[in-house]
Formats: sequence, C-alpha cells, structure tokens
Amino acid sequence: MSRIGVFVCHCGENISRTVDVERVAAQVGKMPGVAFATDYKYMCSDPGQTLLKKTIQEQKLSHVVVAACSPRMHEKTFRKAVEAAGLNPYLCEMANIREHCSWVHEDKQEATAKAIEIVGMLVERVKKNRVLPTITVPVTKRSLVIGGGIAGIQAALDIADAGHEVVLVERDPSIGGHMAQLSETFPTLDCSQCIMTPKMVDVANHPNITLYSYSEIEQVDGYIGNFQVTIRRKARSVDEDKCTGCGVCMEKCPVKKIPNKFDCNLGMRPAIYVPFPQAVPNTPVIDRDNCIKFKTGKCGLCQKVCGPGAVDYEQEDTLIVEPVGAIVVATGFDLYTIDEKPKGSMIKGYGEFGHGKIPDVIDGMTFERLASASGPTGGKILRPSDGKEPKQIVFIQCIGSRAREKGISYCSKVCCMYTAKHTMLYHHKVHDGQAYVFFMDARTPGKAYDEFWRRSIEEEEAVYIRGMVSRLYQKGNKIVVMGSDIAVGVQVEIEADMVVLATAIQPRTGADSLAQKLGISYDKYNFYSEAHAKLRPVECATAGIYLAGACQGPKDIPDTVSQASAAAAKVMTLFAKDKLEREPIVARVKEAGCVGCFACKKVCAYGAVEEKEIRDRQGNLIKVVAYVNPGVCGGCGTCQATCPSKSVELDGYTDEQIVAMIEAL
Amino acid sequence: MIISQSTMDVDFVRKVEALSGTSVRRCFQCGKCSAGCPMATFMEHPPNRVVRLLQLGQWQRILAGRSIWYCASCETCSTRCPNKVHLASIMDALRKLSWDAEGPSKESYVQLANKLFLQNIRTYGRQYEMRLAAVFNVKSGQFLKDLMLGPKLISKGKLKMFHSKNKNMPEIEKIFTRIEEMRKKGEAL
Amino acid sequence: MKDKLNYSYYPGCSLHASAGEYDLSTRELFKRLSIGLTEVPDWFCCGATPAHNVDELLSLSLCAKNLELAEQVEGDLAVACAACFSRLKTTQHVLAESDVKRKQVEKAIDAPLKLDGKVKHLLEILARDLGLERLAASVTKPLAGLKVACYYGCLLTRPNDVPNLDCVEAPTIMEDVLKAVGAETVAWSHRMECCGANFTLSRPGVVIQLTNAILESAKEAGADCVMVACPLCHGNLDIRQKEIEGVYNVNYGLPVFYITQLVGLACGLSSDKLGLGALIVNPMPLLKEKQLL
Amino acid sequence: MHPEKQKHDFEPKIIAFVCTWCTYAGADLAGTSRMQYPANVRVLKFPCTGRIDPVFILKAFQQGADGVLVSGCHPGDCHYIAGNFHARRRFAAFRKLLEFVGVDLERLQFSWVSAAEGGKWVEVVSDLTEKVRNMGPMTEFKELALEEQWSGTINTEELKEAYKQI
Repeated sequence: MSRIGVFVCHCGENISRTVDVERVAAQVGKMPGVAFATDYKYMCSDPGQTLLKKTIQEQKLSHVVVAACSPRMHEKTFRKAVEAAGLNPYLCEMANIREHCSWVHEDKQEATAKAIEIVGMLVERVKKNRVLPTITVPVTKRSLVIGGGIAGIQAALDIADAGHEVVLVERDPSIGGHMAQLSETFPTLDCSQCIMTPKMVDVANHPNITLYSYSEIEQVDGYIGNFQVTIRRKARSVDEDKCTGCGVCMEKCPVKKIPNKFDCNLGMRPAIYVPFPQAVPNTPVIDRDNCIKFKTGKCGLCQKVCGPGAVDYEQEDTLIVEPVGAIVVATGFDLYTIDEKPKGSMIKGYGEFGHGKIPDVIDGMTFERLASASGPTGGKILRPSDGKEPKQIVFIQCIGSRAREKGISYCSKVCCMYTAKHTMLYHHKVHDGQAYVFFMDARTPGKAYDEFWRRSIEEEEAVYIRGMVSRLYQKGNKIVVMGSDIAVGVQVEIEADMVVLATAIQPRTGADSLAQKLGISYDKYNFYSEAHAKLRPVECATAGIYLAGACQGPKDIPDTVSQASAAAAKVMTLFAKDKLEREPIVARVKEAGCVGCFACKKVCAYGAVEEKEIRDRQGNLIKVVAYVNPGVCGGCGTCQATCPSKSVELDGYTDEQIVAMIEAL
Repeated sequence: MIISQSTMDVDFVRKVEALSGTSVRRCFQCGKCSAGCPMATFMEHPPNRVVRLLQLGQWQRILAGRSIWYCASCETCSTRCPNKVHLASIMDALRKLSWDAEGPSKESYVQLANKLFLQNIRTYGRQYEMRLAAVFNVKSGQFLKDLMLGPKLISKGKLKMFHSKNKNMPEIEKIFTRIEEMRKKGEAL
Repeated sequence: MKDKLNYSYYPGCSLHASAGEYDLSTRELFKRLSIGLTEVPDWFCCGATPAHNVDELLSLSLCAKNLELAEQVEGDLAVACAACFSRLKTTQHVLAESDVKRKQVEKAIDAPLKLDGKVKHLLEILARDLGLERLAASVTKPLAGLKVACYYGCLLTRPNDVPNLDCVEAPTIMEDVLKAVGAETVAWSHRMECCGANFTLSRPGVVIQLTNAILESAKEAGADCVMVACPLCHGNLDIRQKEIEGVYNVNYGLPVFYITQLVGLACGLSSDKLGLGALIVNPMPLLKEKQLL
Repeated sequence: MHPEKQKHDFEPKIIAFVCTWCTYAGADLAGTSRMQYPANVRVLKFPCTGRIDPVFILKAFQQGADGVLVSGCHPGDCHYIAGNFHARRRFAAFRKLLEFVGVDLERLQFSWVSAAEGGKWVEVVSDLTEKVRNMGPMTEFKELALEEQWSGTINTEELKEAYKQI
C-alpha cells in the first residue's frame, strides 16, 4: 500500500486567493492511499523543502505530490528535495494548480473544486509511478570533425584549445575548403587567404589535433559519448611522415597540364601536386588517373628525385578506427553548375545559357580565382577564351537559387553579397570597365551588409538591373545577354565580354550517403537537419552529432564561424562530464510481447530502435525483437502509441499512469 | 490606381487560374518571361506586368490593351519561368475571357483571324489558307495585303482552291454544339 | 533487324495545302525507307494556335477526337507539322493532369478518351525508331559540303515535360539526323527563336521583323540553307523571304528545306518526288553547286 | 475583462491531451498572463502528441468526458522532430473510427497551440467548452458502459426466460 504525501502550496496568495488550499488538503487527505496531506505558504522556499524532506522521513512516505505551480517551473526543485530525503525522484509529481487553475479562474468554489480534481488525478498517477534509475553513459572525450573548411577548422581549433583531442578528417589533399579559394571577403574586403592560412597552420601545429587529409568516413558505429568511427585514408602515394614538402617532385613531373580543380580548372598542375602553395599538409598527392607511372608503368621520376624517399607507388588505402564521444559535421557545399544534368535528376541545368559551353560564361567561384592575387592570372580579370580584359561584364544572380523549375526553391543567401563584392573587385581592377548586375531582390541582412551593397552601386558604379535574363548566346566574341528591366518594363540587351553567374549553393555531392552512415536526417536537397530550427540549431536529432556551416544550409563566413564555435561549445558541454546523465524518460521494450514488426523503428526519429535477437540456451534464434537504446532515445513516446501489441512503454508516461489519470476524473 | 478589396477582382483571377491550371500568386516578378518574349516590344504591358496586374486583380487594364493578342504562343516564357508559372496558358485563359466579353481590346485583326480560323473548322473541317486569307483581307478591309504573294503561291500549287468533303463533319459540328451547351448550362467555363 | 515500322499518319491542314511538298516528300521518304504510313481517314483540323488561343476546351476536344480517330489505324501516330504535334501532345498532357478538363472533353466528344497512344514527330521516327545507324545506311548520296542551319522554332521542344522530343533548350535531334545523312550543321543563335507564325495572317509586319532576325543569324553563321520541320516556320522563312529581303534591303538567298526533303535527297530521291520545285526560294543553284542533284 | 459570471445548467467535462513543449507551455503562459477561461478543462500532459494513443480518447469519453481536446506543436515545430506528424496521421485515421462507433466528431477537437500562444489556448478551450455545452452531455458511451455492466446479470424477462429453458 502506498503512503502518499500531498503538499498544497499557497504560493503566497497566488494560489490561496482563489483556491481554498486547506479544503484541498483536507479533501485529498481522504483519498485512498494518501497518508498525509498539508498546505504550506511557500513550498519551494527553504523551509518548505525542509518540511517536505522531514515529512517524507517521519511519515515514511512512498510517493509525493506537490500541488503548486507548473512542473515546468519547479519539478526539478521538488524531485531533488525528494531525492535528498531518500526517495527516488521520479516518485514525486507536481499538480499544477497555479497556471492552470488559480490564475485563470476567479470563482473560488469552482477553482477549489478543479484544484481538488487536478490533485486527485496526480495522486492516482503517482501511485503507478515506478522507481526510475538515472541513466548514465560514459563519455569518450575525443571529438571527430568531418570537413576541413573554415567550419571544420574553427570547430576543431575551439575543441582542441579546450584541451580535448580532435580527429579532423578532410576529403581533399589539403584543408582550407572553399574559403581558401576566395579572393577577398565581404563586407570588409579583407583577403581571404590572409585570414584563413594562419588558421590552417594552427590546425597543423596543434598538439591536440590529428589531421587525416585525403581521407573519408567509411563507417560510424555507436552512440553519443561512444562512437567508433572507421576512416578510410586514401592512398596518397607519398609518405606524409617522410615528405619534407620541398616540391622537387612537382617540378620534375613531366605531366604538367592537368586542369587544377582548386583554380576552377583555369590553372594547370602536375600529376604529383599540392592543390595550392599554402596547402596543409604540404604533402603532395599523386593523381593516379593522370600519372604516367600508374598509367604505363614507366616514368617514376618523382621517386628518383625525392631525397627523403617519400614517394611510394605501392601505397594502398588504409582503414583506421577512432573512438570518439562527439562528432561535428562540417562538410560544406558545392556550387550548382549549369551543365546538362542527368535525366531524372531533381536538379536541371541551364540550356538557355548554353549548358556551360560558352567559355566566357563563368561562375562566381571562377571569378574569385581570377580576382585572387594567388590565382592563375595573378589577380587580373581576364577572359578564359582569349585572355583579354573584359570591358563589359554582366553578373546574373539567382542562378539555380529560387528556381523551383531548376530543382531548387531556396535562396542561397550569399550571392547578393558576393556579387556586390565582385562588382567592386572588378571596378578596382578594370577601371574603364562597366559592371551590370541582373537581380530580382537584393537580400542583404547582416551587419554592414546593405551599406556594402549600396556602395557597389553608389561609389563603385555598378549598374543594377531589376530583372532576369532569359538567354545567353555567343555572337562573334561577345555574349549577348537578353534580359529585362521590369522597373522600366523593357527588354534589355547587353553585348558582354564576360558573364558571371551567381550559382546556387548545394550540399556536397554524397552528403546523403554520409548522413546515412551517421544516422542523421537531411532534407530533400540533402542539407542536414538540425534538431530544432530555433532552439537547437547546431545539434542533430541524433544525440552527440553537431552541425557547422553550409552542410546545414547556405551560410556566409561569419555565420559559419559562429555555428562552428557553437558546435564546439556543445561538444565541450558534453565533455565537461565524465558520465552522461539523462532523464530516464525513455522507451523500454517488453520483449515477451514484442512480435518484431518494427513499426516502432519506422516512426522513431532518433534511430534509437535496434533489432535484438533472442536465443535459447542452445543458441537457437527464437525471435527478433525491438530494443530501444536508452542513450539515443529522445523520449517522445511515438513508438508506444504506434506499437500494435503494446509492447513498448515510455517510462514516466506508461499507459497505466495515463489511464489512472483519466479514470480519476 | 486605387487598391482595395473592391477594386481587386479576385473572382476573375480565380477563373484565370482554373482555365490555365497555373497559379498567378506564384510569380515573384523576376521578369525572365519578358526578357525572352519575342513579342514583348509590341506589347504595352510586357508579360511579367500582365501577371502582376492579375496579382492585383486589375484585369480590365489587361483586356483593354493588346498585349494578350500579341502573344505568339511560343511557350518561351512557360519553359524558362523559374517558378513554373505557365504564362502561355494564362495568356490563353485571358484571351478566352476577353473573347467571351466580345473583345474589349483594341486589337481586332488577330481576333478576326482567330474567328475566321475557327469558323473554317466548323464549316470545312480543315483549313484552306487561300479562303482564310481572302476572307480575312475582305473583312479587315486590306484588299491589297499580301497581294504579291498570291499568284506565286498558286503557281507553286501552294494555295488549294477547292476543298474535299470530310466524312466527320457532323461529328465536328456536334463537338461545337456540345461545348456551347455545356457553357450554357454552366458546366464549363 | 526490327520488324517493319508502321505508323498512322496525321498530315495536318497545311500539308494538304501550302506545304504539299512536305507531305509529298514525307510519303516518298518513308516509302524509300520502307516505313509504313497510313493516313488517318477523315482527320480534321487540330485547331492549331487560334483554337487554344481563345478556347482551350475546343482545342482539347478537337485534338482528343483526332486522337480517337487515329486509333482506327495501327501504329503510333506520326505527325509532320510541329504545331499539330505540339497540340496533340499538349492535349495528352493536359488531360492526363486535370480531371476537370478530362471530364469536360469526354462530354464534348462523347467518346472514350484515348490518351495512351504514342504521338511522334517525324524527327523522332527517323532519329530514334528507325535509328541514326539505319538511316545512315540508307544514304546513297551523302549531303557532303552542305552547311545547314537547323531551325527548331518554338513548338517542337517547348514547353518543359510536354513534347519531350529532346532537351527543351539545347536540342540536337535535327543536327543528329543531318549528320547521319552526311550534311554539315552550323552553330547559330536563333535556331529556337519564334518566327511569329501565329500572326502570318493578321500582323505580317511582326512576322517580317522576327523572321528577318532568324534569317540574318543563319546567314551570319555561314549556313547555305535552312532546314525546318514545320510548315508554319517554312511559310515564314521561305514564302516571305523575298519580301523580307525587300523590306530590309538585304540578300539572303537561303533555300529553306523540309527535313524530309534533305533526308530524301541523301537517300537518292529525285527532285520531283521531293517537291523541290514548290519551294519559293529556288534551291536548284545551291544543290547544283554542291553537286547534289 | 471580467464579464458577469453566467450560471449554466450543464457544465461539460473537457479533457485536454497536450504535449509538454508547446501547448502545456502555452497554457502556462495563459496563466502567467492571467487570462480567464472556463474551469471545465482538465489537462493531461504528454511528452509529445506522438505519445497519445487514440485509445485514451475513447477512454476519456467512456469516463464521462463530454469533449476532448488534443493539442500539440505546430507542424514543423515538434520538439521530437516529427512526433506531431505521426500523431496527425494517426488521428486522421482515428476520426473515421470514432464516427463509426457513434461519437459526434464535434466533441473532439485537434489544434496546434504553441508555447507563445496563451491567447489561442484560451480561445480554443473557451470555444470547445461553449460548443460542447450547447451539445449537452455525451451520453452514448456512458449508456454503453452501463449496458456492458448489465449484460452479465439475469434481470431482464427475456434472459430469465432463456435461462429457464437451459
């Protein structure tokens, strides 16, 4: 038989003004199972809590109901007090007779009657409450960061500076990502490499960071605090430990004319290469598809000239397993290309712009490389076709973005700003040139952003034309731009020397397959989904995995860095404890009844439901049942309402508890 | 223009949407339709503005002008619209509604040509360009239009003078009358 | 080798009048290629642009009825005129999408709707059904040295997802066919610009302006001639060419061929069988120069 | 703000199943803002509407509820990612069943009330109370429950007759 104690709070006058608290205590005191009932001025105050603790011990109470304010306010307070008195905290419930009763009703009789019923409901509920153990999971205080762009670098440095080990995995031969490609950055026009490369060097030198470049995530097992990550280190053909980065191999490589992806194919590189001079690590990689040694077996020049003997043609991919407690995903973005897309793809290209076949129609990133002092033209704006300086340059915004016909309906967020920046860079470099921009809306929210855009028009003399372009075609060595100015209501035709397209930001190709390995959710475009759009913007719904940068949605550099630091802070919060404690409101499977239909698995947004084999003593498989991993379960209870055989229960919200409340009415 | 609930004719816009099967509200006025329209220079309202006026429920301004009659139905706008607004169908719907209102537009030649074309179908089942051109010239009062082309075409066998009998004539007539009846009963727009 | 190809055939009004040579050359070419072609008995006008311009329901009904008539003849429906092709395909598309319109059309034609039959433009039949390889194999006189500007016009490929003939913005099907018969094709800017065919009767001034831009672009690209797959495009580019030359005081002299005429020529058909004499801009000097006659 | 309190002959019993993150918090906000609403509603807190088994609604009607309110987060706002979508799908199917067993669907209301919508909570509760008050008590299920109890006892003439013949 339970011995329930009920404590009715006056909350000063907040409750007692409209609820006759003494009557409530008296009435509830008569209910079966209630051993003790009293009222008190301020239950949450120190003397109130002392009263609670003392009574539990004196009256040998088995359960407690505190009738006071909203559980959102003081449930934690009272459960802690109950625990201090030696009871399991989950044997204490709160009846909300303030927000839901005394404050919203005026008639004292009515409010008192309602309060009695509310407390009665909770009394019936608490009888069915079970002792719930606090769930603890150990934490491996090492973190994995996937992606070595500015987001990954920032997150890795922050976590490493806090004293935790970081494993940074980058797919390309060097870290740096897109930011290393940029020329100057808005809205301050400081040189991207000047602010980026020191951070890259910091990563290389940080004692707490292990960098795996030219590597990819192969497999992820485990859960928050306890992930096992398998990393594929792709064969670099150069031993990172031996290589000194002298660069002789690159000088001697007979293959020289391979378009360099880092320079948007404008510059050339050898078959053994580092993507750019400031690469981290400064260790070359052999592009096996283009290397004569790998294609024909001959050559081998780089190995001969390598003093330290770092070149290794026999190198193979290796797999390493790293235990980590948290994962930051920072895989960044790809740019939309206007080329013809494969049939059936959600994304379409731009046939009306020549499907990328007009040489002087380039994208924004290519313009960045042209404008970059360390780029293929040494910072001169020159046409790819004939190397001449374009005197009429047309920028077109919203290419791919905000175009549901082309497969994307979102705004890519950064294009308005970088196009404004491009017009400025162009004006700085080609004084007698004229820049035109076709745009629909200028979206420039951000500190000093709109001022920056206005400057491009008012001081740098870019001509902005509100209207889109229907078609581009080559006419002689000019590109005819057929646009419109909707403010005037006329068609506008410009014979341009160069056209720069502000192409949309898309998640990296393959973002979905990485998400599947990590067990995180993603939207229809393959952007990773945060746990809550407003309140948990850096966490994934999958516990222990955090997001940083454009892999979650289009972002500029300041936003990316902020989110990366936020993700790092979340990791540090997790690592601040040796063991993870969590509310034991998790689902539990009653294996006897489970038929293994896994309807629960389908509705579980957290991927907490696993398949568990039940075997007899001889080891014969009897059946496969669901198992809810308590470390991963979010505690929503959708599985329970879905289970056709009622074989899964959410602790703290069992059918018994709820039905008891309904029946109390 | 004064904009209020009473000056914005939403019912008309709904009719256009029903006939064209496309949303008017979806247009965000990027102007790509106007940029590529081969006829935009002939229109007093370029295509994007036609949609804009519809968004504001100002259909009278559209029908009074000749923009809709100068649409060539080349479908360039529909094809390139980033927002899947099927503007060519909207133009069809507007012409239909203007046609029903017996052409408040100033543009009469295109309407006359269309009318004769449809009459030809009803009477002969097929088009006979010679007849069409001749009647058009007479009715539009341009007796000498394309006069120079005529003899050359006849000599090349390009203008048939006589038509052959079509067995399906009664069937065609029935299609016309059934549609007329459906409209009378309000079963179709 | 596949079985013999057989099609029902919807020539459309123009092919029985101003574009007789398109009809003639189509029939002769198909005969030469051993492709069966049976005209749909008592087909009638699809309504073309004027019908859908002012009365979509009428346009859909006329096309739906013709599609039903086409069911009498075995085989996919072959269409020569780009406008008819566009209307018939659009009808299939619209009626498949809209329940309301389908019901209205069913009532108007008082017959079951036949929407699953395949409607194919001649180009598709040559390039895909017959195939470029087999087409090339039938060539007896390759059109070597003939530089052709392929003109698609508006209705062959547009709008998205309706004709599905080729890429809406950057089609290559005409060039593919011509390359298969040995001709050269030029890259030019106006191959998909509108000629304004809708206004041939009512606003010839508009047509002259638009067509001039097309001819100018073809000439600039170095084409010897233009090829079309639509009688309306042909009407403007060929019949009005002299007039345009007069208005703009230029000299294009660009013969305008139908696709079936050029392919037929390559397959060894005579000038008479291709109706080359019916072309207004005389193609004979060009063909003689290139030794194709 | 405080209209003259009306006396009614019938005070319906309304049971509200709400999620803790949105609607429960919204109801709390109504309290902290001192808004007034009828005292007929009893709130049952769930972690998420996804946890709400349709059986609870039946149970509530059986236990004498005259109206039931189910309220959670707005679409896309679910604290648990998608629990409210599962709930919505489940209840869409459940409405048909309820109709079949004879519950007037007017007595059952689904709504979305966010943590910021104290006013909406008041509105929803007041409207439902008023509506159900006008509909009168929900008797169908109570009678059913009584019939169930009786069926085991021999107290009708027919049954007595039947037993005699055994």
